[in-house]
Formats: sequence, structure tokens, C-alpha cells
Amino acid sequence: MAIRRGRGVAAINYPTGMNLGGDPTQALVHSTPTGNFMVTLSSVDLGQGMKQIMAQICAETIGVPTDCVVVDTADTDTGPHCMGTFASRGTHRAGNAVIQAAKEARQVMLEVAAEELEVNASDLETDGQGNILVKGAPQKSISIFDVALSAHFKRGRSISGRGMFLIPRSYPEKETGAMKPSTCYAHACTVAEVEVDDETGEVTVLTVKNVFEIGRALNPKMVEQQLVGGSWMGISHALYETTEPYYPNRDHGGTDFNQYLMPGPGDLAETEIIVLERPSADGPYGAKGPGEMCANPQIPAVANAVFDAVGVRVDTLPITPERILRALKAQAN
Amino acid sequence: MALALQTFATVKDANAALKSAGTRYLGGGTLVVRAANEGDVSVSGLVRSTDPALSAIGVGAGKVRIGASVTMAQIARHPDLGALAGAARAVGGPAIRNMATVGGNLFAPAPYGDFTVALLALDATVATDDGESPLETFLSRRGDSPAIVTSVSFTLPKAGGLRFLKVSRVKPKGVSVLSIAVVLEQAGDGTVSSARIALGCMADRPVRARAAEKALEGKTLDQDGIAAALVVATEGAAPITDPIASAWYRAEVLPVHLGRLLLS
Amino acid sequence: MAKVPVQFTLNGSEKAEFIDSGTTLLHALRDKIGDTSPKGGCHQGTCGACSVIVDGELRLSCLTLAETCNGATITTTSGLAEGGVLHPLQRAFLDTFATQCGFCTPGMIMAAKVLLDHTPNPSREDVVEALSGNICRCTGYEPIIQAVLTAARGNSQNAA
Amino acid sequence: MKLRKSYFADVRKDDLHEIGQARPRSDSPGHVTGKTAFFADRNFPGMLHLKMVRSPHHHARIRSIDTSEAEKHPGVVRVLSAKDVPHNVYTILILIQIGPEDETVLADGKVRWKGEAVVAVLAETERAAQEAAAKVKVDYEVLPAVFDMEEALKPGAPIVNEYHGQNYYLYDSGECRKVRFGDVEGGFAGADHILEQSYQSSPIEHAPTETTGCVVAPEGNDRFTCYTNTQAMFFTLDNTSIILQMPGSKLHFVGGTVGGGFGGKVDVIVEPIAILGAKLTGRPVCFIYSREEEMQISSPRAAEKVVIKDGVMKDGRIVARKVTGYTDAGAYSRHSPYGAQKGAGHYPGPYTIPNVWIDTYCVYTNRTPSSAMRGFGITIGDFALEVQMDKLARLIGMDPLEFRFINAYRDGDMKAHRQPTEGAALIECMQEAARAASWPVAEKYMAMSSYKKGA
Repeated sequence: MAIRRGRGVAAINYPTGMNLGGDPTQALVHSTPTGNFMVTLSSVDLGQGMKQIMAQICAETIGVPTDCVVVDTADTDTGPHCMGTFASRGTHRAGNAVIQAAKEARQVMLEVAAEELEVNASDLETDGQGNILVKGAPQKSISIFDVALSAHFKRGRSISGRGMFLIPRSYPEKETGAMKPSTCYAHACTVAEVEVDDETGEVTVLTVKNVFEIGRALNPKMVEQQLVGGSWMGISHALYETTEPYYPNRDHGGTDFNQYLMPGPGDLAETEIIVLERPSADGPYGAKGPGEMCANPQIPAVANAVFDAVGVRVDTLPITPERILRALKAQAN
Repeated sequence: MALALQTFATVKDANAALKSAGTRYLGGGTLVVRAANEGDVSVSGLVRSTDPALSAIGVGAGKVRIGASVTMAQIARHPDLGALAGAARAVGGPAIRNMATVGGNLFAPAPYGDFTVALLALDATVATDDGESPLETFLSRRGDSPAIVTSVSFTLPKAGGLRFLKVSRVKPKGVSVLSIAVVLEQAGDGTVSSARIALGCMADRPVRARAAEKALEGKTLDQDGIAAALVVATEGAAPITDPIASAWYRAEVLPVHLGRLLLS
Repeated sequence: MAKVPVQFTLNGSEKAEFIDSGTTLLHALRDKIGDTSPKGGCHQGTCGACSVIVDGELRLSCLTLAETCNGATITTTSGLAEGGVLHPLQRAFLDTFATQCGFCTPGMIMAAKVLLDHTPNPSREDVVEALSGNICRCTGYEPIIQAVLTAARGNSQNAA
Repeated sequence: MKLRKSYFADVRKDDLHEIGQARPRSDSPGHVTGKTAFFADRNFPGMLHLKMVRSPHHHARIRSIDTSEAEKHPGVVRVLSAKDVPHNVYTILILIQIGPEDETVLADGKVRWKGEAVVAVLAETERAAQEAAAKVKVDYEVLPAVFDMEEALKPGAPIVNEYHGQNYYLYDSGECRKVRFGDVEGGFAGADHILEQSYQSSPIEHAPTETTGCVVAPEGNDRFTCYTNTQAMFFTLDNTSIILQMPGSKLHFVGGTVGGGFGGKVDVIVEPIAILGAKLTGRPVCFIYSREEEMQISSPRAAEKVVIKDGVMKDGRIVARKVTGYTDAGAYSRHSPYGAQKGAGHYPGPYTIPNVWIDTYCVYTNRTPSSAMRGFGITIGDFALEVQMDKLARLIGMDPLEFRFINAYRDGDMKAHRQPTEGAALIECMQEAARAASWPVAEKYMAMSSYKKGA
């Protein structure tokens, strides 16, 4: 019996948003009479935290604390169109729409504040704490609470904005394939370290060191959630997952979580996550879509580590103990 | 038709009710309620018995009798059943172990039924109201008789006397690639005087590895001593193929894991 | 169809309902009583999302018939917060960012609560074992393990 | 997690208030108290349960369907088959002119995969629906099926889907999406080494803990509110409107927090038939996939086969790369032609290669239709590309990470699909990974940058 150790590396990039564009998302923003802000969308939160991120984007753009923003989403009676939550598009597309809507609302807010303070709107700034100040003369200020009251009950202004983001559709050229699949790309590099039992083919992933470049970490803890969970899913894809274990034969497809294999809490690799930020030119505050690509580099990194450990290639996913054992036996012959 | 549950104080009355077509006995629910949830319309009625004997654990004079309704969790924490705790803990996660019963485990098709593998190596006896039968005989006729299993009995192995291994892809919980239970008796010189080896996933139900048992007799527990047993470990086995592993893989790694267990 | 009575204590209050015989505890809680905190993720006993505590033991409500729980004391995640104050486990799940989609969360918290009720100072291995019947597809488990360990350390207030 | 702010500091302003802050999630308190409302947490009095009768065959002609016994079963309120669906055509991307009308909502005359929906039973209880479903009699004439993509592409293979007439999707560019860049054969001719390798995957399930489903309630005013865990509210609204031939104004979709998606809830599968049931019965309806349906019926990530042929020089430069990708769509298109095309735009990966040839095929077989999943069109390709990179490095005796530095794309490099590279950061990721893993890399690579002078 020998437990053999190996490590492997993989580097990848990943497009943000629907391939070839043409996938719009709209947002509406309005203030309540007391200076809170509603973001109205039809985008869906799948657990990645869309609602929280849109609130932070809106708050940053208007210049208020995130607590002052409420996101109302996923209702076709109220929310304007969103193509949907997929293709790493949610933050990028909806975020841009929210920024546009929030900017328009902010402009109205500043105009009302300017009337109240009897200055030019261009001379005003927000302090991020709920107040609007005159640049260079911060003692001259008004709360956003009072601005919203004024807008509603005195000046008859709607502090609101409309946002729409659309990357125009690209059509591939038939013969050359010239096209514009995406406007920005996230990047990653993973180094995986494994142990392989050369008598049973069993693989233990000891460590994964993941470096992700995602444009901007809008909420670092939520980014970490995505990346840690994605890294686990990548390892899971590499070694465990299939609905058809004997593909292309359709027999013995799993029908429950006992038969559909994924790493359990006792199978976790020591996982390191490092994030780099190269803001994208067209992303909301530079953000790209990290949600999908974070599960990709572990698969080849683990595959390459298995080869490094035992000297056999398994080029079919998942890299099961059986496939490794068969390869080892073929190699021995 | 709804799925109705009938509860009886005695096993006798429950046995009588089980004679109705479409009626199944409800133990911990992990097999039969699941089947009903999944649309198995052949199950139309459930029967259970609250007879306290079904929930009793009796240990005395080196003998153990475990009522059929005793759960895996109860076995795992019983102070006198430490030798079986590993096998009981091999079943499911914590919630399943609070529900899954000894009686139910006897009926669990491979890759389930790991605890029964341990019972088979212990040469357990299965009791119903009709009498007692060796577990191996019971398993060979599993499903033929509707009689409710009331208990299993066996001689309590000494501490460490039951070697048990469950191999899973998913840790710490996961269904079996295979499971192995071994009970050995050794002579004063350390050679094996008798061996009972039971295997899970090497057929649709737990089976004994008789050729390997025989090959171990008179041998010492070292690499050379067990070699002959490992060669014949799969003799007579018909491993299952399922989403977890193929028959080929199970047969290939059985000798590896058996060897490791014997040398552990 | 004949109805059968069930009566038990749920999160400290007495509940009595007439249900169809054969109804699972999961359906009784969700559809009859209106406690939707246990989730139906598989109805097979393989995901743990429906986990509840019955007389101090973790049980899968999808495989438990409600009428077998007569007289029992049942705890669900919706009953953990007292007087609007979150249970330390709930607090720890928040503070360590251990929830994503949230569907597995109530079951995870039930499994963790039973662990901490019996083992106030668990090892990582204890936590892993306690959560082993519960599936999470979002988090990769590590944040959940950390949440349980944080709650056990009683320092979740300072963990954020 | 560590944020490495030293990289790209010159192009980034870190002066934001709310962005970049680890604010607590607003949805988390609802999750930990069990208060978050998922779609299935809505319960309506008199709600009916929908169960689907599915094909037991991989490929068969339906001779007849007899639902009479099922309709008489106690508790059954309505049984639906193809004739009840107003516009029995399912196509997810019709509004953006992608994807053919090659699938029905309920099978009409034929089934093309084991598990295809044939008859829907609506009953007072789940149990009654299951029992009645077992009484639906469908007379099938079993037809030859094909499961292997290469077999499916051979002449004489059973035709999976008559809509297409052949077992592949016909793009405007022909039988595959093509990318042609430089002179790939010339590149191979000049290469020191050629390596051609084949990679394969099988279908993968999203496995969200919450299965796909919806709950529909008639509002009493000819409108229907559908609580759903779709990932795309308006895909669902628009497609339902077309299938049911109902004005969109009659439809109201409410989503919210979804119990995990990963791409598996982008197909609009459950809502149209559930709303049809609600419309025809006037009752609330729930249609929730069982775990088995989620595992074997809901569309998985496609199986893929990727063949990569590379020409590489001894000094580490890849001079030509030819990729042929096959995506196993299963019996129907759903999002697969889109996914296969996405692969064409992704190859040859984040590397600058002067001569590239890419063909990506979308192939039909008699299996569960595949569709989107996290990393759609790219995940399996990246597995193939990055294992190939490892093999190439070892072939020429070079360190696998240094080999990637030599070929990594940088700002301004022209990609095979003829877009100049912008915002590259592969090199920096590899540098940081080398540091984190103590992977020895020559100083010249550690000094590289994705920025290119003059770019």
C-alpha cells in the first residue's frame, strides 16, 4: 500500500454575463418620504446575495448607509424586466442598472437639497451617513430625511430614477467566428495538493490554494462565501459528480443524495482564498461575475495533481477511484 | 386510498394485521415511509407494534438480545455494546441513527444494511413469533415471510473482538462501497483458530466469505498469513453495481480492505 | 377519509390537529400547523432539511409519521429565538456568514443544537459528525462548521 | 480570504463607503429563524397536487393514451395530456431568437427520452395523484435509441428529434459554430511537437437542496399568481404566456429567495403546466419535483467531449490549437445550442495562440435534455484545456506554471474570436498562486505583467 502525494495547477478565465450579450436588466429606485430608498427589480436571489449587493450598490451611489436601502425584487407585477440570474450576470448587469437608476435619483435629491440650502446642486456632496453637505463648507448641510420630506410634501419632486443596462447583442461571423462573447473576464489560478491510495484509487484533496481576480469584491464576506462554496463544488465535480455513472449507458443514475455523490463535511480540503481586484471598465464599481468561474479551476488542478501523484491520466470526469485504479492496472501491464 | 397506520400493543395482533394485502410493517420509517413518499402505491397500509419487548436490550451471561425496534443510536451509546458501536455508527447520519432500527436493517437492500453485516459475522439469530433462525438462513429467505422480526441474539464479542470496516466515498457519512465485519478466534500462539467474515455489497444482501474464512484457519495475522485468504476473498461473491461503484471495483478493492482490516 | 388526532408540544405550545392517518410530521407541521421552518428537500431521508428535535433527539420529519409523535415535545428552528433574541447558534450563523440560499439552514441548526445540547464543547470532528446527515450545496460546509464551533465557544457576539 | 490590494492598485480607487464593506446579509436573519418564505412555504386551501406520468422508454412512439381509469380514481380532479395544452411547444429562448421549437410541454405522439412528461394528473392529495398516475395507460411502440454522441453523428443513426432531421443543431455557420484564426495547419507543420488528446465528461446535476417547483393560485379575476423558484422571472412569464396563449397581463410571477439554483432553474418546465391546471380547475395547484425528478428529470449539465490538438515549440510557445467540442444536448435543445456556442467563444482559453481552429457541435441523443449549469459551456472545456496544458508542459520538459506564463494572454493580444484582450489578470493570479503555494517560478515570470507597453 502506498499513499502517494502530488500537486497540480490550473489557470482559467471566465466571461461575465450572457454570451454575446443582448441580455438587458432594468432597475427602478425611489425614495420614501422619510429618506429611505427602494430598489425595484425582477432579478432573482438564488442565495448568492443579490438583494444585499444591490442594496450596497444603491447606497454607495446615492451616498447613504446600506441600512437605508430596501430591495424589492422577483415580482413581475412590480419589477421591471431582468433577463434572469445566470451566466454570472446578476451583479454586473443588475448592478449597472441600479447605479444608473440611483444616479438619477441622487441628482433629484441633490437638486431638492440645493433648493433648500439655496446653493447649486453641483456644489453638494453626501457624507455617506445620511447628510448632504456643501463642498468646502460642511457646516452648511441638510439631512436626507429632510430632503425627502421636502421633496414629497413641499416641492412635489419625485426622488427617483430609472436604470437599464444592455450589452448590445453580438452575432458571430459565420466563417471566421469573429464575435464579442463578453466585455469583461474574471481570472483564477488554483494549486491543488492530493493524496492518492494506489491500491484503491481513492483521492484525498489535502489543500487547494485559489487565487481569484474578480474586478472588485463588493462585499468581501459574501465574495468569500461564493468562492469557498465554488471551490468545494469544483473539487466535487472533479472527483464525485455524475447523474450517469456509466455514461453513455443510462443505467444506475442516482436518485438521492446518497447515490449522487458530493464531498461531505469530512472530506473538506484545507482551502485558501486570495482575491485580486482589477476593476473592469464596465462593471459596477469595477465588479466582474465571480459566481461561476470560482468552481472551474479546481477540476483540472485536481486532475493534474492526481497525475503528479500516481503517473496516470484520467481524462474522463469524474475522476473516480475506479477510473484511477483501472488506469493504474493498465499502466502496470 | 390513503396510507393508514394501525398500532397494536402486541406483535401477535400486528402480525395478524400484516396479512392484509399492501400492508407493511413500520419500524423506524427509513425504508417504508420513504417508499410511500416516493409514490410506491403498493404500500397502502402500515402496521406497527408498541410491544415493549421490541425496544428492549438484554445483556447477560455473555449473550445479547436486541429488540427489533432498538435504534442504531441506542446501540451506539449502550454501555455493554461497545463492541458494536462502530457498526451502529456506520449507519446514516445522526437523525437516521435515531430512527433506523435493528429489525429494519435486516431488510435493507445493498448498499444499505451495514449493521446486518456485523450481525452476520457475529452469527446472530433472528427471532419472530414463529421461532428462531440463524441470520444467514433468514437473509437467504428475506421477504418470504411477513412475520415481524422481534429480536436478534448473539454472543457478545469481547472488546475489539468484532472488527468492522465500512468504506464510503463520502465522509463521514455515505453509503457503502463495501462493508466488512470479522470475528476471529485465535489460539495461544496467535494463529487463527476460527474466523467469521461477513461482507456487505458483495451481493444484494450481506454474505459470508467462507473461502476466506477457511483460508485463514491456522494462519497468523501477518502479510504472508492472510495472503491466501485475500486471494479467495471474492469467491462466490456477486458484488452489486450501483451509482456508488461497479461490481468490478468492489471486487478489486475487497481484498485490499479486508487485508487492511485483518492487519489493523 | 378517517382523520386521526395528533397532539404534541411544539416550541412550548400545545398543538392538537386532526390529520389523515399516514401523514408525515413534516407535512403536519408545514401544512396543518403552519410551521414552515422544516423544509422538504428530498422526502427520502437523505438531505436533512426537514430535521426537527423530538423529545431531545434529532429526527427527520419527512420519515416520521405525525401520529407516532403523540405526547412528544418537538422543537423546530422557528422556535429557537426567545423574546426576539436569537439563539447563540442563530447568532453564529449570521456572524460567520454561514447561510447562502438558506434552505438547508433550519435543518443544520437543528442538527447543531442537538450536538451542543449534549456536547457543549465539541471538537471539529464532533461537529462534522453531527452535520453529516445534512446536505448543503452552496457553502462547502466550512462556514457552517465554523458557525457551530463559534456558537460553542460562546463568542459569537465578538466574532463579526 | 485575503484581499491582495497591491495588485492593480494603480487602476483602482479604494475610496468607497458601502462597496468593499462586509455588511451583514439582509436575508440571513430570515434564514436562521426559518422565516424566509420559499415558494413551497405558500399553502392555499383546496390546493391540488400535480404528478407527472413519464416515459419509461428512451425512445418510443405513443400509440394511445388511456386516462379513463385515472380520471375515475378517487380524489382526481383533472388529467392533462398534449391535446389540453393550447400551444404545446416549449422553447426557452424564443424571444431572443435562439433555440428551435423542437420540444413539447406534454409528449405528442412520441417520447425521446426516459422520463419525458406525457400526462399530468391533478388530485386532492399527493397520494391520490400518485395512485392515479399509476393507472394511466400509455401504449408505446419502442424505437431504437442512441446514447453515444459519436454514434448519433454516424450516418444511419436513429434520428432523435425529427424537428432537426439530423442529430446535431444546425447553426447559421453549418453543423457547428466555427472560429478560424490564422493558419492552424501551417502552425502544426512548423511545430516541434504535436499533441492530440480527447477529454470526456458525463452529465452533472445542480443538486440544489430545494427542488424545482411552483405553487399557483387563481386570483379570482382571471389572473394567476405563480410562486416559483425560477431563476428568470420574465423567461417564465413570457414562455408561459406563449404556451398557454394567455395575455401576459393575466400572469403574475412571484419569486424571491430560491433554495439554490446553479443554473438548474432556468428552464421553464413546471410553471406552464401548473398554471394550465389551475386555469382548467379553478383551484390552486402545486407542482414540485421529487428529489428523484430533480436528479434524473431536470436538465443536467451536458456531457461533453473535447478533442484538443496542439502544436507546441520546444521553447514553450503554443503555435497552433485545434479544438473540437461536442455537447450532448440530450433529446431537445433547451439552452444547449447556446452553451456549445459559448464554448466556441471561450476556446482556446486565456492564452495567446496565433493559429486557432474551433468547431463546437450540439449533438442530440436519447437522454435527459441538458441545459445551463454554473460555468455553462466552459467548465468542462477548462478541464480539458488545463489538463492539456499540463500534458504539453511535461511533453517539452517545462514547469507547468512557467509554461502557462509563456502563453498567457496580456492586454492588447488579439483573441481567436478577434477581440483584443482587455483587463487581463491571468499572469497576476498565477504569480500570487506561485507565492501562496511556494511553487518555484523563474524571476522573469514573476516580473511579468498583464499590462503591455503601448497596449
